[in-house]
Amino acid sequence: MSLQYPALIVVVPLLSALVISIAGWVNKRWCFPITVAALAVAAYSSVGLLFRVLDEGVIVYKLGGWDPPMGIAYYVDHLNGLVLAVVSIVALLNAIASKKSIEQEFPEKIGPFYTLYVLMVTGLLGIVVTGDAFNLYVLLEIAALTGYGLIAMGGGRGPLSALNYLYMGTIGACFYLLGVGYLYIMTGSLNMVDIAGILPDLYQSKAVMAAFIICMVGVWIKMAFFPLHAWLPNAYTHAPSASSSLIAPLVTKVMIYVMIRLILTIFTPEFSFNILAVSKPIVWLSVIAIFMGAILALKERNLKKMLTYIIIAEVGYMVGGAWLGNRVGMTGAILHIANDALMTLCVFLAVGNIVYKVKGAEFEDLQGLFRKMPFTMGAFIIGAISMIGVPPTCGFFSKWYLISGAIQAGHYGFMVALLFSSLVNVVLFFRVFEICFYEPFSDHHGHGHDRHPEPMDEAPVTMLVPLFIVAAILVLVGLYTGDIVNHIIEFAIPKGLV
Amino acid sequence: METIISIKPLLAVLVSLLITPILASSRAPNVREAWTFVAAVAKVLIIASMVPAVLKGAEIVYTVAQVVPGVAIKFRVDALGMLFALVSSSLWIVTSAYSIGYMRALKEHSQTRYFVFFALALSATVGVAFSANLLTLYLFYEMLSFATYPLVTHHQDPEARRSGRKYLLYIVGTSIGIVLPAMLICYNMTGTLEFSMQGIFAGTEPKATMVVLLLMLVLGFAKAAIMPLHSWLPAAMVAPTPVSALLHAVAVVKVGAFSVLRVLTGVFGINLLTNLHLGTVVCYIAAFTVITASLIALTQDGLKRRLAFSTIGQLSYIVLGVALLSPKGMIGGMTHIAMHAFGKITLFFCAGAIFVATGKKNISEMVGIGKRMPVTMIAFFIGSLSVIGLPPTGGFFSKWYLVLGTLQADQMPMLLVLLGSSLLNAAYFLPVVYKAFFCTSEESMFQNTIQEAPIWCVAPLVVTAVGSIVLFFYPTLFLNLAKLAIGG
Amino acid sequence: MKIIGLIVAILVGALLVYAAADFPAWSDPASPASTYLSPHFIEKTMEETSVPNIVTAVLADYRGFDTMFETTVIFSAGMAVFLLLRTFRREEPEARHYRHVLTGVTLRVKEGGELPPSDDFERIDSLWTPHDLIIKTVCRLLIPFIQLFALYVIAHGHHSPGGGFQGGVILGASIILLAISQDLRTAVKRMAEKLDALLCSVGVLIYAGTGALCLLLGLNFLDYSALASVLHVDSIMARSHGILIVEIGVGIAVMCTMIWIYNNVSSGGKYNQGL
Amino acid sequence: MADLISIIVAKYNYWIYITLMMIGLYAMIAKNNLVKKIVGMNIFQTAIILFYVSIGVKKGATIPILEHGHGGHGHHVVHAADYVNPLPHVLMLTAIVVGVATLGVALALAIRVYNQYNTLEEDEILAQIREE
Repeated sequence: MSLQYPALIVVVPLLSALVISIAGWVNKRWCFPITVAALAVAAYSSVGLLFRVLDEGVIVYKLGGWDPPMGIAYYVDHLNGLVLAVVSIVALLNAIASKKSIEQEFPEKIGPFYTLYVLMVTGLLGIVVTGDAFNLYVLLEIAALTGYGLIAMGGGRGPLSALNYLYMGTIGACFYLLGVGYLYIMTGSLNMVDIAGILPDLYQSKAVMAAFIICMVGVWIKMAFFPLHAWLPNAYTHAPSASSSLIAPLVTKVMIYVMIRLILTIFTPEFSFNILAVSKPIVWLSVIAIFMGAILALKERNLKKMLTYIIIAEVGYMVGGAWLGNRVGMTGAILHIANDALMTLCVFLAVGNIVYKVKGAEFEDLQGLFRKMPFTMGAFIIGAISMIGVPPTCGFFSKWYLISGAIQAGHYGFMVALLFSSLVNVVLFFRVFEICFYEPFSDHHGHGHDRHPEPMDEAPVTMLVPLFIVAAILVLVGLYTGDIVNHIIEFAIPKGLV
Repeated sequence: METIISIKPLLAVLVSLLITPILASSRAPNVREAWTFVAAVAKVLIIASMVPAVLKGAEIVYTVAQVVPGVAIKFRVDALGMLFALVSSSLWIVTSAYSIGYMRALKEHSQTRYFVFFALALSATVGVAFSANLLTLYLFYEMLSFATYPLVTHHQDPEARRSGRKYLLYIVGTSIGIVLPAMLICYNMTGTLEFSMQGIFAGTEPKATMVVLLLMLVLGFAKAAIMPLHSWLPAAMVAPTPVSALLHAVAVVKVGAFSVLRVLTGVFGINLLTNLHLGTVVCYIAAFTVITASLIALTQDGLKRRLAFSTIGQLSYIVLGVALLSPKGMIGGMTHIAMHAFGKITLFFCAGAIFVATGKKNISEMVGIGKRMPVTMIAFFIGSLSVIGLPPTGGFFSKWYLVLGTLQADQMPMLLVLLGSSLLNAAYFLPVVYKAFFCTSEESMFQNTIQEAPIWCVAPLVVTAVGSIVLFFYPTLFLNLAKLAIGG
Repeated sequence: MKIIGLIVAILVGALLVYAAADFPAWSDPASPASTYLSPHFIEKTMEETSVPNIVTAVLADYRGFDTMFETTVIFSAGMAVFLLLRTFRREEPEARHYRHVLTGVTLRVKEGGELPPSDDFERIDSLWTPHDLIIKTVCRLLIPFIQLFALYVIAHGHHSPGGGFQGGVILGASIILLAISQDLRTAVKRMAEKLDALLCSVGVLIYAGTGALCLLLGLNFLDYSALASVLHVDSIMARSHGILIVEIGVGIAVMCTMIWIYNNVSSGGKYNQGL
Repeated sequence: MADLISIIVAKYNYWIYITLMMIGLYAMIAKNNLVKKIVGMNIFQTAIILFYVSIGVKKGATIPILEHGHGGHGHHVVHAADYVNPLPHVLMLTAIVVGVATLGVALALAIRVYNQYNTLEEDEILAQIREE
């Protein structure tokens, strides 16, 4: 069966989504177990696949039995092996954690919600696993369409935000499609590896350059790279908890993966970094993205929205790291895809718990939370510390590689931006902690003899356990950074990139 | 040099980390405190069990994980680390006892949280002591910063909030903003961060950037409270007294000084510093801090604040001693970690005991207190002697070596600084003692009845005061460790 | 906003015009797109899949995986529209209106009231307008033929332009036509919501299930030649049949999703009279 | 000049698609009405479809359905030059479906927005949000 892992990763969730949609009409209680089972199989397959890749190198899976470039093929190498594992694990944990909040927020539409949820995961996994440029577009649209639906389920400004996201997302996806069309018209092929083989003769072509730019802009829109970020904060803030904790960790990260795939596989580092002399400006752009993300986060008074601006800064980290044009920076970017997905999941799950209990994420809602929800806040602290970049959590180590890359590339602006953002994250998170910790002030300052603390009111166990698992993973991944880099990422980057 | 691979250093760090869930979940305070003691004693025993090997000149090494090429999360127990770990872990036992007395006497809230984070802070302290490289040290340094935040802000009032902000701004701001980049630049220049006698820059060409790096690393470890990055320490005095005692006289601030020592001896190495004349630069910064802090201390009326400024000055002794780069000076600096710890913790305990018994915080309100709390004030006197550096207390030895060090290094200005600041120390401590005991009955603010703080408060301070005296007669352990640490 | 839009459009347009300089001229037989992969498809399709309509073969076999997700896209859209719009908690108006079909008499039934037991009544909304007789009759006559043609388009996709998507859309349009010419309730009576939704899933399931069946039979996902043993034909014909099966699945899925989306969008998820 | 005209003529398919696409893009950015934006989006997508389909065109070739296809396997030699490129057609079938799907979801969202704010003009909606 392990030969079929690449197909199973995508097919099992797809089939399950269909079954869930049927189950939604028959008996709603079946939806959740099927979801979890499907995602568990996907996670199992993707981890199994990652280990196979570690043993055997690149795995090619021909769909329909057709040889590429005639048919569509999956190429699983170290890069997408890693991302697949992360995506499927994040999706699984979030599915378990958000059971209660889904039941709380839309009891009638559990079936459709889980269907879209699993379809979205299918789309994201498909984007990562595929080796065909056009197939990627189709899956991109699946992930996007389901995402619009999931986001719009949030009340208030949810639909409007989702509609804005839809406009931007469609432009982004269409740009990508157009870029693929340009590549197709110049090479006649749609297979990524095949295109990469044909392109070197065409490196001087204006059309190829345009294809590159259009594809890049397309994925930048999709990943909310500053200044194309405007859709993201509202969309993620007004989404229901279960959606935002799936979408926030994964969508931007998967798009970063697509960008790196474009740089490394389709266009090759030689073209991306040497022939097109755009590395420097793009890194400067990402410096601006980081600064703006950090500054915009500072002015927010809503926890969830604040976190969305941090995501924008984090996107800047990864884009900048990938475009530093050296091996260390690229390592940092790839590592940060995994790390950022996990730590974003951690903080968003924590916020989900808070919203579940407190019914809001405005700063005023957070008062006294350390007393009320100590376990949730404990995990939130670990997530926050990882976002700040404190060892031994994983966020520190990707930052380490990114800064190292910046130093090696002599790009000190990027280094300063990363440090600045870390410091701003300290301010951001400790501002939240202060509210949770000090407020409401009791009448007896100092020695609270007569303090009657609010009773503890924690989220249910099903929400806490996944949260703790994620928090533990953050530390474990941090400690195993060396192994991840040496055994996985080292092989994910072509030898030519030094 | 013999190298032993053993999991003991990791255990020493973990023992207090692992009991935190037990502490957090225990319902009965007595059970909770019992576990604290178990952990504290276990920690000391584990550390003590490594002493013989270290005294033989061996190093105990344990690698947890290889995280970045060339750098691992790794423990290495050497003489200097052992010295520091011994001091901080043994004082934890005493402080735990004192905490019980202090916290219960004042009916403080959130005692469970207090003990949990105290245990965490101790893990981090020992972690710093046993770090084998700059990355591991940074890890535990940061862990200590975050673990102590809830302790500093224990009262959860607006004042605590302000102090907490200042604390974070100075401690975390510098570590992320200054130490992290400096560390990464070092790493990218040399490919390693491992501490060694020659320093990690051994074999590389000296460059101007190294001066910048040195300054970044020395000042960046703001826990050492070298001016101008010192003002978090007086602010942190809003914490409950046991926190100030152990953390802001021993663990946290010594972690800072210890980190600076590691940077000077392990990262740059004595040879490089001598060649580049960088030691002198650090010396002058430290000397400035010593004198200024002592002068400021004179003006403080709050007892804890005076102690805090005294600590700032004393910390720079440590840095100064090592930056002299002469063997005697370095021995002096290193032993000062231990000697000052015993002296200063006694003083803080006394301050706390006074607060528990009388509710007084200011020196001007303590006239005649010796008649009411004689035991406490005698201990205070002993502690003062130790900090001033007079026999029969351990503080004498470290200061003696420091003075010898200045002579050895031929640094007359530093000699003057040391002597001058000793006078200042005497000037800001002895009057307190004098007024406590020798005042006319009209001046006395207290009744003549003896009314000490609870036994849990008094016993620890007696122990540490006696410890200070014992160290005068038996300083060999720490002296030997310090001698080993400088390689001879 | 207008100026920004103009600037962006001009910038992007300029880039595209600039890039077009390197493109091959229109309908150039020597362009890479026409010389690299397409000759293989044109010359080998008949041998490899036994389907004369190359587009169908490429669509459902060579790139069948894309097409499966294409079906999934439309399914996702249907599902998303349903999730977004459908309101189950219908606030019942105080009075319901019924029309006696034979006589055209309208009854107003108060809350809690009961109708006489008869099949001749139809529920109407307060804004009801009578159906136009000509439109109603013509549509009723046309719809069977439309559906017949749709089935032809699906079935004959191997040999002529057509296939599951086209046929599915025509089928869906026939029901939508019913909804437009009369009202949504009539259409929903013919094609109940639940049936429609289930068939959506079933359609995609036929496609994905065929692929999974190939996988279970030991070959790669969607490798229809694995079906040879089940269908008792050679592996080339198995591909041809496999294509037909999935086209049927696509047809069902597309038809139902079109109806589903129309129903939800036209009634705002309330499933009342509709437009 | 003659060169320029010949270039314009030889590649007029590209100019048409670019023009259409920019109209769509402009509408999406500049229009105030949410449904007009959706219309712009459709024009935008359709332009890309046009582009792809025009790639497939080949001079002197017919639709990609083999003649004599009913007889059996490969009795007649098939020349690639006789049929147009089938691949862009396949791809665009997908893109059309995606376009329809996006349109459906967009309209559903627009209905939700309208139900909530009773208007589809963006500036009026934003004004309402600011008032809250």
